[in-house]
Amino acid sequence: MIDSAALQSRLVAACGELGGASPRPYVGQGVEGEVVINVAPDALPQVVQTLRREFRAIFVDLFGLDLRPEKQGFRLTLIFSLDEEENWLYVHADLDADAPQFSSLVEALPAADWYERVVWEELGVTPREHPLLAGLRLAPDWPEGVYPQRQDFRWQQQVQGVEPRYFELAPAPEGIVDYPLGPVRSGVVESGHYLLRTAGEELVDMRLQLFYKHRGIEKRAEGVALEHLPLIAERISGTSAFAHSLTLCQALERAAAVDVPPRARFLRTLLAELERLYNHLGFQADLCQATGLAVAQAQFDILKERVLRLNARLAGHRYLFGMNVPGGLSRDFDEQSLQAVRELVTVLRRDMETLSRLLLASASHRDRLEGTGMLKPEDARAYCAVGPIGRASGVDRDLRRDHPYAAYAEVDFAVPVLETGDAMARTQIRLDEAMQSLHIITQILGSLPGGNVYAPLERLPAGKAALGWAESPRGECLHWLLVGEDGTLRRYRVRTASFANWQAFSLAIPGHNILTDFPVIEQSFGLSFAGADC
Amino acid sequence: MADTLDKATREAAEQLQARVQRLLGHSLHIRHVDAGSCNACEAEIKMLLNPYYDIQRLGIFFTVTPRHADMLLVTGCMTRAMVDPLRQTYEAMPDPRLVVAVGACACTGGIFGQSAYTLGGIGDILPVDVYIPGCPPSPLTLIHGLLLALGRAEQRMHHDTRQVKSSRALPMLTPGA
Amino acid sequence: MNWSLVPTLTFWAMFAVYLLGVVLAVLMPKGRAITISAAVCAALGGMAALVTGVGVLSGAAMPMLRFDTNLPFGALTLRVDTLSAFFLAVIGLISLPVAVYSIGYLNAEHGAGKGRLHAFGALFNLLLLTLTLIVTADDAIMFLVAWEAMAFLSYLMVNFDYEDARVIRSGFLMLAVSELGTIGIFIAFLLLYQAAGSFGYDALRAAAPTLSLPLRSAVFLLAFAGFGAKAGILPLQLWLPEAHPAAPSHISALLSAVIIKLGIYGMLRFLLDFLGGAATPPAWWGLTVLAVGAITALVGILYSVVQNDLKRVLAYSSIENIGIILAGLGASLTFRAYHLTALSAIVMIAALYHVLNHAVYKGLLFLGAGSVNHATGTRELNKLGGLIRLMPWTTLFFIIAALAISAVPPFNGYISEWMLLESLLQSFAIPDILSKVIIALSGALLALTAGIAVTSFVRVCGVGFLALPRSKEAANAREAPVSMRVGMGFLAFFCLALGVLPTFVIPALDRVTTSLFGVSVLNQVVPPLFTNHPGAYQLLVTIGGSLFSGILPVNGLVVIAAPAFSTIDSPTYLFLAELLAIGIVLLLLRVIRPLGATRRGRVWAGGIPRFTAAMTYTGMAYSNPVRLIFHSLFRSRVTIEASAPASRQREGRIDYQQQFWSPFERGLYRPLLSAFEAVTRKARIIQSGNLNQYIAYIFLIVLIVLILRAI
Amino acid sequence: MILSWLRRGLRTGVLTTRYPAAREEMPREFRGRPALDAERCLAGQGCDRCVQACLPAALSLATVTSRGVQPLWERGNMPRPLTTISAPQLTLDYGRCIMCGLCVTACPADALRMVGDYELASTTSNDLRVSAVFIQEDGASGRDYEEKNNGRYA
Repeated sequence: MIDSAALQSRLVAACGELGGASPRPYVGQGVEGEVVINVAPDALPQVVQTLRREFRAIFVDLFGLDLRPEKQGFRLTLIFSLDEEENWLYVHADLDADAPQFSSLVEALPAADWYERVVWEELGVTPREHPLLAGLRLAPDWPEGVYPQRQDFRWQQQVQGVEPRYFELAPAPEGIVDYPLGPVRSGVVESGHYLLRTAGEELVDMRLQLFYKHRGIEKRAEGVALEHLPLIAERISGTSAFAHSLTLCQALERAAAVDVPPRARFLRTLLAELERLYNHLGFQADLCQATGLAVAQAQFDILKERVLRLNARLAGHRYLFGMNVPGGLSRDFDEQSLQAVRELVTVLRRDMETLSRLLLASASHRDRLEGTGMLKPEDARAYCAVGPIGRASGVDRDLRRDHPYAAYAEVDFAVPVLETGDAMARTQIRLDEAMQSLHIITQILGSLPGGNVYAPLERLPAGKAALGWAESPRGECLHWLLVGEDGTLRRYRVRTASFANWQAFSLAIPGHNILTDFPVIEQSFGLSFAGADC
Repeated sequence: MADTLDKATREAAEQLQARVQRLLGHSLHIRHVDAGSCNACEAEIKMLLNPYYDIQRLGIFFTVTPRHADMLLVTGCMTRAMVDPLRQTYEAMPDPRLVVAVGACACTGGIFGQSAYTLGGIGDILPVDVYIPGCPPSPLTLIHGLLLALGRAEQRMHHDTRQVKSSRALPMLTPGA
Repeated sequence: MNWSLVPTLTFWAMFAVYLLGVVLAVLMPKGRAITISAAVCAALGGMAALVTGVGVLSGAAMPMLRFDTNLPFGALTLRVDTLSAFFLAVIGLISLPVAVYSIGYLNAEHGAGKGRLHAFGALFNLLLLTLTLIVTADDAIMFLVAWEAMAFLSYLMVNFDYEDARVIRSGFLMLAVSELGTIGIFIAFLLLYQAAGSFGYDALRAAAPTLSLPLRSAVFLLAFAGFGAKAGILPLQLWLPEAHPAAPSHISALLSAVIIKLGIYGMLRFLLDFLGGAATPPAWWGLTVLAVGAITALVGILYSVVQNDLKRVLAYSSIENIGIILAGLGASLTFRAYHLTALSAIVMIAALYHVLNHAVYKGLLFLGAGSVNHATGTRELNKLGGLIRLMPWTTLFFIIAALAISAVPPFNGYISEWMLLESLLQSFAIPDILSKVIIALSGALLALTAGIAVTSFVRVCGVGFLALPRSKEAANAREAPVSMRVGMGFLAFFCLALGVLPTFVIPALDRVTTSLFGVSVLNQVVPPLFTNHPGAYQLLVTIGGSLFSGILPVNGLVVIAAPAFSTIDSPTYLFLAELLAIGIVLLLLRVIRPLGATRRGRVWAGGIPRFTAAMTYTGMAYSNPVRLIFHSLFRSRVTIEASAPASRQREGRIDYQQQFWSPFERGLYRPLLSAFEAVTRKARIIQSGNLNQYIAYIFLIVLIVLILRAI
Repeated sequence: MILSWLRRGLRTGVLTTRYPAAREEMPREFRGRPALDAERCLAGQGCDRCVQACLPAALSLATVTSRGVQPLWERGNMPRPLTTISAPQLTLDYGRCIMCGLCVTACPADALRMVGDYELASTTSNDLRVSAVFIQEDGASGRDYEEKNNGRYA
């Protein structure tokens, strides 16, 4: 790791004439060693450009914080990943308490679009020159001017509904049909609305309307005792529950500067990979359903069910809820359970190899995937796509390797990356990743240290802040939290992998796809609505 | 008087229930709606179709359009934005129709409860016939719940108020503490 | 009174009424009076034409007229033989409702000036007059004069909206192609005249067999191409989809239902009457016509299905139907070449039946399109929709015509297409393998055509009339006035009648083919109720094949499409069965309905707040799969333009365009045109405007002549 | 290719559960539902640790008060019309419960444990509620019990 103080001064020097400066002491002091710069709100676009160009900083999050109780107005925080330095960079912009605003970053950084709309809608901070300031996550009947992310808003507050406002799209050219899909649509799926614009068969364009399921998780967590937080984190996205609770627990552990016992780190890695496994197996099953390969679907579902049953045996829960607690794990596994893991890994390795071989040789399956739903590498980069989707479009990032956590630094694994960006690439990446997961699990089982799985956390003081991260099966997920009084939470910020990837999703639609490709494209992204909507 | 009326209503309701179960008992088509779940309930419902549980062997099928559905299977804590779509789905279903709430969220709101964002369960929006608790309910729980709705399984959970006599003093109880 | 003379009287009356119409249209003082008087005269004339035609076809005396002139080419004669009578009946059948329709249409359409109405009324009657002259002319001069008059008059009629530059261009294109065709027809006549020495049809008919085969073939090709230009065969169809939408709708109806059919009339006159006499035509004539017909049909319907202008859809579909008719004619000629006269006559009956059917339903479709245009001000399919609630009558009539053109029983298109396809299957009777293959292939193409035709008309009805209105204009549409509805209703009635009672029509058609082929096939096509072979048809007789046997003026109600291995059908009984089935369903509904309470709810569209017209299928979207499948044929160009990714995410501005070339435009006419332009540009060097140079040219030519003489 | 898949499918054999014809056992560790052993519960002594540990407030502690009528639990005794009797009542609502097991960890008396039941569905929400009322045999004093559910969902 590069000396962060030196990096800090380089950054301040580079951004100096643009209004960058060292931060003064501030609320939500992060973890030692992280790099922070303070920037004037209007200099943000230039600073962001400089950071991306000269420091290869990768944008991961943007959110606002209501600091009016401290008489500091609002604070906008941008988080960048410095992959080469294995560090995180925070860019702070202090905004006026009465008329909070900043220069929109959308031109410099297209991915900032949704983030800015969230800040605008929920915190009442205006990104100037944003091309379209319309509501994003709040329900259509939510009254304007009620900002839930401000400190004075309570989670259980009554919010009287107003006349619903639905976002009107620009009319399509003559002859184009708007094909509405959802929110209640095919099969057993989550709620979300796609408006497909087709010229009949050809997909010309696609609009997204997500956030039907916005449950206000960030607000829900405020004021909750820290030890209860994993319960909330698990329910951000039930199928990435372990990754989310791990992210949260790691954030709390970093804030408390607690070293988790090695056995807990190793077992966390094991469980995280089991979660990845069942997700990737389920992904293949769903994709086979989309392409009509029923037997293959059943075969992958069988493997998925076996992993889920193993989860139930290990964790007492098929989706690994309740495993992570701040400071470690809630239970240890005996040798018998580990033997069960070992046995399943052997079976999975054999079966997955066979199934992958058969799958890749099935012409009817490949034909539907190849060249379908192309996400170009430049689009993936512009919209900061993460996880398997990013890696299928040439974004060579993986938090497990670039910012190692748990026991990932101690195991050996490869990160598959492809440049093609089509549905086939996304499938291939997940097949490879699942095999890597087995590889990791084998190593963990071979080198599992003994000892405790839990180290108690001391009570965190108010104002402590930390970022936690983990590579969920769908990509990088980040939680940032600020501790409040009495061991409760003051502010919870969740950036899920799906939120980052949904923006890129609609870029994969126009072009050479036809209407019947859509289910395949949707499945090949395998995005979670719950995660994005949270 | 009120008692007899109640009895009559109850009997009518039971007859209706019996008729619904007779009509749908052997082949049931389900439309699922996600009203704000975390996706774990959906994952478990989807697992009902895998070879381990194979719910189709019980004559239960999932259908795409509510126009063909006999049962509405609702998951999630009833977010504000899903109220209208859920109502529309219910309206689009032909009679007789059953509503099943899946998971703690749909039953009562779960950890989300009633808030600015959520209505806390679907009970205020639709008449619920069967509650399936759990977070998420396992596939076997789901099968039990579906069969219960069809009158093909016994209900195991019953309301119960136990009385515990305690002869000990209440050392911890101090008014106003 | 001698019924046999009625046609002669009505024939005279027809001319009188038309001329009266011209006079009245010029003299009437008020706009409304002009329109009504012209329309009434045209309608009466149409009625007279219909009576004349039907009269002759049912065996009355053939009316004749002779004007002796002092001109070198002799007398001008008119004669209504059976072929003429058939076409005269078609003209009458269409012009009658078209005239009635024009009362409401011209009133509502355009606040046109009085002068234009005068001209229009007079021209309309004159045009109808020339049409009747064309089909009744009995000598080449009369024919050519009428033909030219028709071309010019229809040019003027198309130019009703002469303010629009595109209309002028379309009209001019029509005239140009027509003149090109006339040249061919003229030469064809001249070649025959050379041998006959007279322009009278009798003489031409007698002289044709004396010509050598190459000369006869030349006549065949010239006539085929010349009349084909008018009929709209490939690749001379260029004018048709331009002129039809440009003209007022009732003129489009007339163009499509009648005028292009005159091309077919001319071909029949030449190929079957003049050339078809004693000497058998070589097989390649028929095969050529068949192949051109089949390809015309397929290309026509393929272009029809991708058009977004309602009248263009209909215009391309006319090309398709001309193709089908030509395929029938070609098959007939081919069978004749192999001396299968009966089969040849049967195919011809089918083709003639199709001429009649197409005239009726396409006339109705154009009138319906006119109603829609008149009510909404647009013909763009993508802007229509939801008209079934606003214009129920127009919608009903249009759908009847659409069902008819899609060959759905009990409407008329079904019977002729079925007979035609069945007779093409008879190609096994031909000994020559190549002819067999060509006929079979053409049959396959026609079957494909029929399939796409259904697509095309499901699309037009579904997108244009069902769903929700896609524009303000469509949402404010009002039902057409009574006169227009009467005109459409008349044709809709015939769509049904001609489909349900084919056994009443076929005897009349059989008279036409009898005079052309010399044999009657009536008893084969409409068997006298199987009484001849009760053994073979015992079952049919038992289940009611002999119903009504003694009562009807015709053989029976059963049609056998082709002599051997063919299906047997009775559209009449089928219709009764359909009525019965619908009745049973309605009855069942009445019985079942009370069992469950009915609940009316919102449209289910996945739980979205509003279902809007933008979410209903448009014409372009419906036909796009066809375009994608036949991409290599269309070679259409699609441009999708979306703004930069960042802003597209939000605003949703996209641009999508499809560009079609009309068939042969890019492959044939554009290169031809540019080559022609290149040549003329080169030729301009000759024309320098310098007098000395011109003198030099003369000198040069004189020199060349002298040298030639010397040699 | 289809044949390979078919062969694969056929070779897999029958995996399908026999449930509901035959019961299936969940793994020992499976958190089906928390079961309350009211006899061991210390709620009567003022313990509310499980209630504090429960995020969705599936466990709640309330006071039932009986004023002027013969309390249910004293059937057979002589009515004491003018007394007020209060007792703590612990309610466990399975409809709210997320089966996290934190209450089990929190319970000092082992009155709560997770069991592997899975037949949890019910036709009424009331059937998902079990409760225990803790009365004192010498509880005639009738002291009001402080409501201790912390006001969540109240």
